[in-house]
Amino acid sequence: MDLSTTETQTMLRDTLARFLADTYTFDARQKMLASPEGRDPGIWRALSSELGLTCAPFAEEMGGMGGGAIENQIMMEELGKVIAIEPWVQTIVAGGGALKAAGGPLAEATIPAIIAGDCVIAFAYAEPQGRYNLADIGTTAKQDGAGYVLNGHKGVVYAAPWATHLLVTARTGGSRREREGVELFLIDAKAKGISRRDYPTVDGFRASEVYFENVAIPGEALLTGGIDLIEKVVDECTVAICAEATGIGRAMLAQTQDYAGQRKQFGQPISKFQVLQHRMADMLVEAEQIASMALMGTLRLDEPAAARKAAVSMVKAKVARSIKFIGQNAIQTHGGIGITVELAIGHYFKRATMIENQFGSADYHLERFEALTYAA
Amino acid sequence: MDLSTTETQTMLRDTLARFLADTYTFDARQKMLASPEGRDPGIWRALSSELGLTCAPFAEEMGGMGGGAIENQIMMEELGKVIAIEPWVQTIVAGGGALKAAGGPLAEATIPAIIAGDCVIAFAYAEPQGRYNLADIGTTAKQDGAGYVLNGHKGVVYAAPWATHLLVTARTGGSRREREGVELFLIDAKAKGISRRDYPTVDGFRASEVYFENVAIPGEALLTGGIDLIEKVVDECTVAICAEATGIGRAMLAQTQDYAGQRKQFGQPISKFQVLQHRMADMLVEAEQIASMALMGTLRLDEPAAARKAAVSMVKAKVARSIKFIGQNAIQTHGGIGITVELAIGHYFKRATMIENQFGSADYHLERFEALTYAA
Amino acid sequence: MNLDFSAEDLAFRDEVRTFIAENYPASLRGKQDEGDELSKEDFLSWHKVLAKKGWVAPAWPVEYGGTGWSQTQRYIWSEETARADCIRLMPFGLAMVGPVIYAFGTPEQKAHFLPRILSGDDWWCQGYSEPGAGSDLASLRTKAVRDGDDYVVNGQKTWTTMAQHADWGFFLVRTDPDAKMQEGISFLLIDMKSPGIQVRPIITLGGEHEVNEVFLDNVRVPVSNRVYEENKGWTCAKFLLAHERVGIAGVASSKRGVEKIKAIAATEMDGDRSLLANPFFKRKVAELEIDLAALEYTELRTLAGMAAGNNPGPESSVLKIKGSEIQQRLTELTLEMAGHYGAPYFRGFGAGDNEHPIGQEWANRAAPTYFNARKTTIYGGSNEIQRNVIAKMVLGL
Amino acid sequence: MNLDFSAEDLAFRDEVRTFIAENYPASLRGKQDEGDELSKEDFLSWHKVLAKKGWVAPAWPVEYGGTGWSQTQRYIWSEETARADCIRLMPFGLAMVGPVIYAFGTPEQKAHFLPRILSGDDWWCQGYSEPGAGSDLASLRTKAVRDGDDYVVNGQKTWTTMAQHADWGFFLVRTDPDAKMQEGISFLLIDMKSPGIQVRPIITLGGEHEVNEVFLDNVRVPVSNRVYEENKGWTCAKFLLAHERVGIAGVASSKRGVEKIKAIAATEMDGDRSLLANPFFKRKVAELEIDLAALEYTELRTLAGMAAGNNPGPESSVLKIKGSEIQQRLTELTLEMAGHYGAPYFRGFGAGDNEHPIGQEWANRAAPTYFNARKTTIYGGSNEIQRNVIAKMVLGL
Repeated sequence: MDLSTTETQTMLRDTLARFLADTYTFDARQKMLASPEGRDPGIWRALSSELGLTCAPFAEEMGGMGGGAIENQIMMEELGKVIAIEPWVQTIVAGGGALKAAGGPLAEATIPAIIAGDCVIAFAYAEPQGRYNLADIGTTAKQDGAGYVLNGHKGVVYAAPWATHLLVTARTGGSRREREGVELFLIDAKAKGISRRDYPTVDGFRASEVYFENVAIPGEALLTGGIDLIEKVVDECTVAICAEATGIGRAMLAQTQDYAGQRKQFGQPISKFQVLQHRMADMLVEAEQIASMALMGTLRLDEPAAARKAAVSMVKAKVARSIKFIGQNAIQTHGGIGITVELAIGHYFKRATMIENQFGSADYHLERFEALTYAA
Repeated sequence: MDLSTTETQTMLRDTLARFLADTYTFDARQKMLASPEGRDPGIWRALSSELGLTCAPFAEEMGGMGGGAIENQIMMEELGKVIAIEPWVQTIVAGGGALKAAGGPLAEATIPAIIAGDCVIAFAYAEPQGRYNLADIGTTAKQDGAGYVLNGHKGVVYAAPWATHLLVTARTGGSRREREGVELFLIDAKAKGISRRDYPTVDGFRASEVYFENVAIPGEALLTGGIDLIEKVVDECTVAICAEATGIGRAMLAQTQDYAGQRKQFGQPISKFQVLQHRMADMLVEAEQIASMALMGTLRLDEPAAARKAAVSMVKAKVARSIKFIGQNAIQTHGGIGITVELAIGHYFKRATMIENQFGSADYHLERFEALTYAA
Repeated sequence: MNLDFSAEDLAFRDEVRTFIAENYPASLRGKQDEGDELSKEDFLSWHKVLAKKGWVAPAWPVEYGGTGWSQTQRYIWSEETARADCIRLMPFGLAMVGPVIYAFGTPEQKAHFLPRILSGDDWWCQGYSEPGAGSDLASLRTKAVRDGDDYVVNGQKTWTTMAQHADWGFFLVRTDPDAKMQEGISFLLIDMKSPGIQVRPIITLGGEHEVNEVFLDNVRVPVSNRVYEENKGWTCAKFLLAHERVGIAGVASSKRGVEKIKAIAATEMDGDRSLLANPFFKRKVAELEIDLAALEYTELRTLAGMAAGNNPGPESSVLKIKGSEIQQRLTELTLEMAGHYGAPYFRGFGAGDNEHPIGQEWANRAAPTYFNARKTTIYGGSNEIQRNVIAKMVLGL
Repeated sequence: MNLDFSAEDLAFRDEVRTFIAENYPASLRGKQDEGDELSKEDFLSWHKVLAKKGWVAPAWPVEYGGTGWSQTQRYIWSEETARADCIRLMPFGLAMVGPVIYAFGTPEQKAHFLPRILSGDDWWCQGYSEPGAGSDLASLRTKAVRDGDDYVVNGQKTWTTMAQHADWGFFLVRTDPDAKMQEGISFLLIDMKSPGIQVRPIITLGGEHEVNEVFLDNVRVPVSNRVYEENKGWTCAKFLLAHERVGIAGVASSKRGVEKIKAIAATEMDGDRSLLANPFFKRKVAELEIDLAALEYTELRTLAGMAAGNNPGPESSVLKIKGSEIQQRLTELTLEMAGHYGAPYFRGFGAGDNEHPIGQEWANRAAPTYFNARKTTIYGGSNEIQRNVIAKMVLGL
């Protein structure tokens, strides 16, 4: 058992933290959100080609640093602290993770492009009817010669308006909700027959409804592994946003402490009221538990599928509730100003709220944990 | 809509309250519990023949005052305030209620004896395997000529050691958990073939395991109505202990206020700590809601079965949680002294805890409410 | 004690139902069904229907334009309007300044303002909170200095709901700078078109423009627009706060909210079962419904106490606490139902985009509504303040 | 970063398992299985086995009799003892006064007391709390007045666990009546057989005699039995409090508790399904298990920090708060499982009544254990005090 981090990991964290402190101020972020594209593409460029951070979780033979889940955890925690809207989860964790797991020529060609910042990926796994069931897939990929033809509708695809590639789940066979026949494809986002409806999300990202109409894709677009691979990738994404929640939770607590120390009511800073002191103590307890669960998720991602899924579901169920507790109490402690767009805290709360249900709600994960753990 | 009480009802409450204040001091109650019989039978005698309170919920033609559920609510609230161990629920609410509903010669003969205090009833409805399912009955009542022969085992029969009669549920037909075939009987507690294993309960009552071995009972012992009648009677008992919880909850809050005002830490009464002030405010909120739910239960007992059952389950589910909240926080606020036998608060907490699950836990009642209200 | 309606009450209920069915503005209903934002005119359309009928202010004394209904009739009225999903009328005139004026105002103030509140001619806003003094009303700093027959008012108010539409505002201002805490405060009625008043929007998390900052720069207010005695405005404020807390329970509207959630959850699918058939979602709805029943009976008990002549006292804090928590839980459940479709953000979509076929209609505003509802435990005296009130006024701690 | 055990660690684990299997006292196991109360001799039987093996005090420095195990080995030890359902050793000597003596004691004190703690020859109790000063340790009033080479001690202690068995007690006493708060307190080791000491039982809600009042009437204590400097006893107390909080998380034992509940719920029937198949009961167990995992990883992080040279600081309050809440929830679930059979009360049943075939064995003490467990959020610094500590020491509020 060893919970210490390497020097390289510490350096990665410091590099990213310093960069974000300069570039991701509240005002700068608000400006990005309000811009037509909804982000500053220069940031991603800096994270990749300038600072070389995107290479951290990839193998050395692909041009990476040989890292993995721990590096993603470190990066996501820092991105969370500034509620960055960078597509790290979609591009590095989902796209990069799927390619690493599937291997082969597509991985060899794409991973260097990801590291270089040239390839931005959106993860199109959800469908309107499916809620959180990864096998509830109506989008079809019909074999057509050596390739496939895609038809269907993917919902709420984060980062799709920014993406060069789409990581898509589609059904090559089997019926709705059947695990068999669901496959994962990495395709060109500009392929003929793809149309999008773009919109902002409440937490500051851009996302799309993505429609496929007879989209012809090559056979090599298939990342072998089926639903098992998809579940593994989604688990990695889930743990990544739990690490993000660690950063967000701690930042919300720090902002609340700070505000409570300055804000006066009844002649004293509200931080002197015991009820608020205990509330912030409880927020700290929850923030520590988020950190603990993100760590557990990170360390158990390599376990066999059943153990990994049970562990990740424990993590997400707990994190969803803890981040809600922190967010709601941060807002309550701020009072009215907390629900305006004027202070950062409200924007943290919005992202925190979306994390609750992203990649599965607390109830979904509790049910998955129970199904895996308590034999009927 | 009219929520006012009559003068008679106010008088009943005052009479009982005055009597209990004199007789049911903490020391007196402790002495009752420690006595061989575990109670002071003189109290029941006083409630019935001397003060004439037992007649309140019975029809005038039976020698009663023409009252009903509201009178039981009032009495139970006052009994709760002193955590009385009198068999009001078992004798008046269950026994009396079943007889009122069934009517006939047995009712005409028995109700005056109840009113006079000569007949004390224990309600033997639970069985070891059945949890809270009233139809999960293994005890059999086999027709034998004009009468029946009872065989079986009833569990945790409150007040059985004190009872002259037993109100027993038994199966005349059908299989385990089938609603059809479950019937209610009122029998002599001393009938041949009945044996008991007596014990104290954690909340200060006496109870028994009751075993029936070929107990011959007359045909008139049957109170016609089957499972529907049993459910009605149990609902009335459930509402009665929720009224009891009203008294207990308010008493626990008052004791906690009082203690917090006297107990000093860090140089001031602990009632000055805002965290404890807010906790007691929350206890008041819960205590008020118990009172509200007991009222709702009382007023809706006369509705058709489905509506009544849904309402009573709402009431019990809420009361179980609220009384737990009050009890746990009363103890926590008292600190160490709260978990000793030396102060009254601990004894209130024990009774409050037993009320949570008596006549069905919160989960049982939530499930019953849902089944009745949300068509699948 | 019983809960049954008398024959007269039942007839009244039928009359109310028929009236609503026949008179509720169709354009308003349409916008509500679409989930569109409501304009000032939308709010006024229903107000004016009720004003014409004489039903706009059931709680007011008959002499000032009230309906003279019994507590039971008023209970029926709020049940029926919620059941029919009628919008809630803006409370600032009808529920807030109106009662203060008829309780404390001069004959001239009553004669001038009350009819215009009833008719809807005046839209009111409330100038209470100040930056740096949210729940701590007594520490306010907006000053009014006497100058002849006027006060000259300087200061800043915040969280002023719907001030962008307001014709008039009722303001708490400090008239004696040396008095401490609640002393030295006066209650002024201010024409929002007065020179020196500037209204600046505050945008809340869901993108709504509901609240504002109001800047007062040498605003002249005739002394005749002061309600009650100088330096005794706290009396009016306290009167209003206790009344505000009763209505704030929002039982009838939350009941309607539960029904909406049940209706959606019964058709929204979660795999091969409806969401309402998911035992854990169903359990949350059931628990909410039960808590709401407990709140309803607590309100009934409070109303019965008021009918028996008691004022709504600090006990109304219980209604505020539980009522606001329930309102928040309703929005939490709706957001939970929305699943992935809680994320898309619709405000600011082009006008040509009215169909927005992204997810279900009801899901479109689930997240903004959830964010917005966080205010319910903050405003009207935060729930922390309510617990202080219970601790001090009810429990005597 | 990884959680894997090394080959050496795995070999150590096997050694521990084998040792426990071969050496855990059979009579003790029997009484635990029956749910009987344990006597002083029962507690000592396992203590003495471990003392003989040299494993009784893994946390102590090797020079005083510790095992020299790594953090991982100590983690394995606590996992394995919990897994095998070994009783917890009494902490008063081993975990409390022992560390104080080796950290602050004189050479003579170390030489005399430490070996007797390890061997189990001395049973210790803790004289901290006083009537009127529960969590507020600094306000204590028991006085020690110097008289030659002795202190003369007068006062009263309460909540003294297992004092009825104790040979020695460690007491906080006031040696300077004029100093305020934590100043002027000294840490004394007192022979419980000294004249003037009287121990009176306090019976707790489940009928247990675990705690006592201790009256000290002119008890003479040699000055050589004072640990550390006069008036500096608070230093020892603080040292001990922080150490106490780490152990108090009780992760390994709560894990065992969850397993027990799962085993019972899997066989206990709820209608035609097992209780563990009741979705709502299952959910409560799952939530508890998840919270326990979060606590475990929080403890691992704290231990990793300690291994990196940090002292267990105020962060250990997090462990105390969540650990105690989880311990309580375990008893709540057990009582819930017991159903009707939570009510029968068994204490004081005749000796001939050992079979008590009333309900299931495990249900017999469900209610008393639930009542008793309320203490976990009260003792060792109440959870309110822990929140104060976090607010002040960690958050700096």
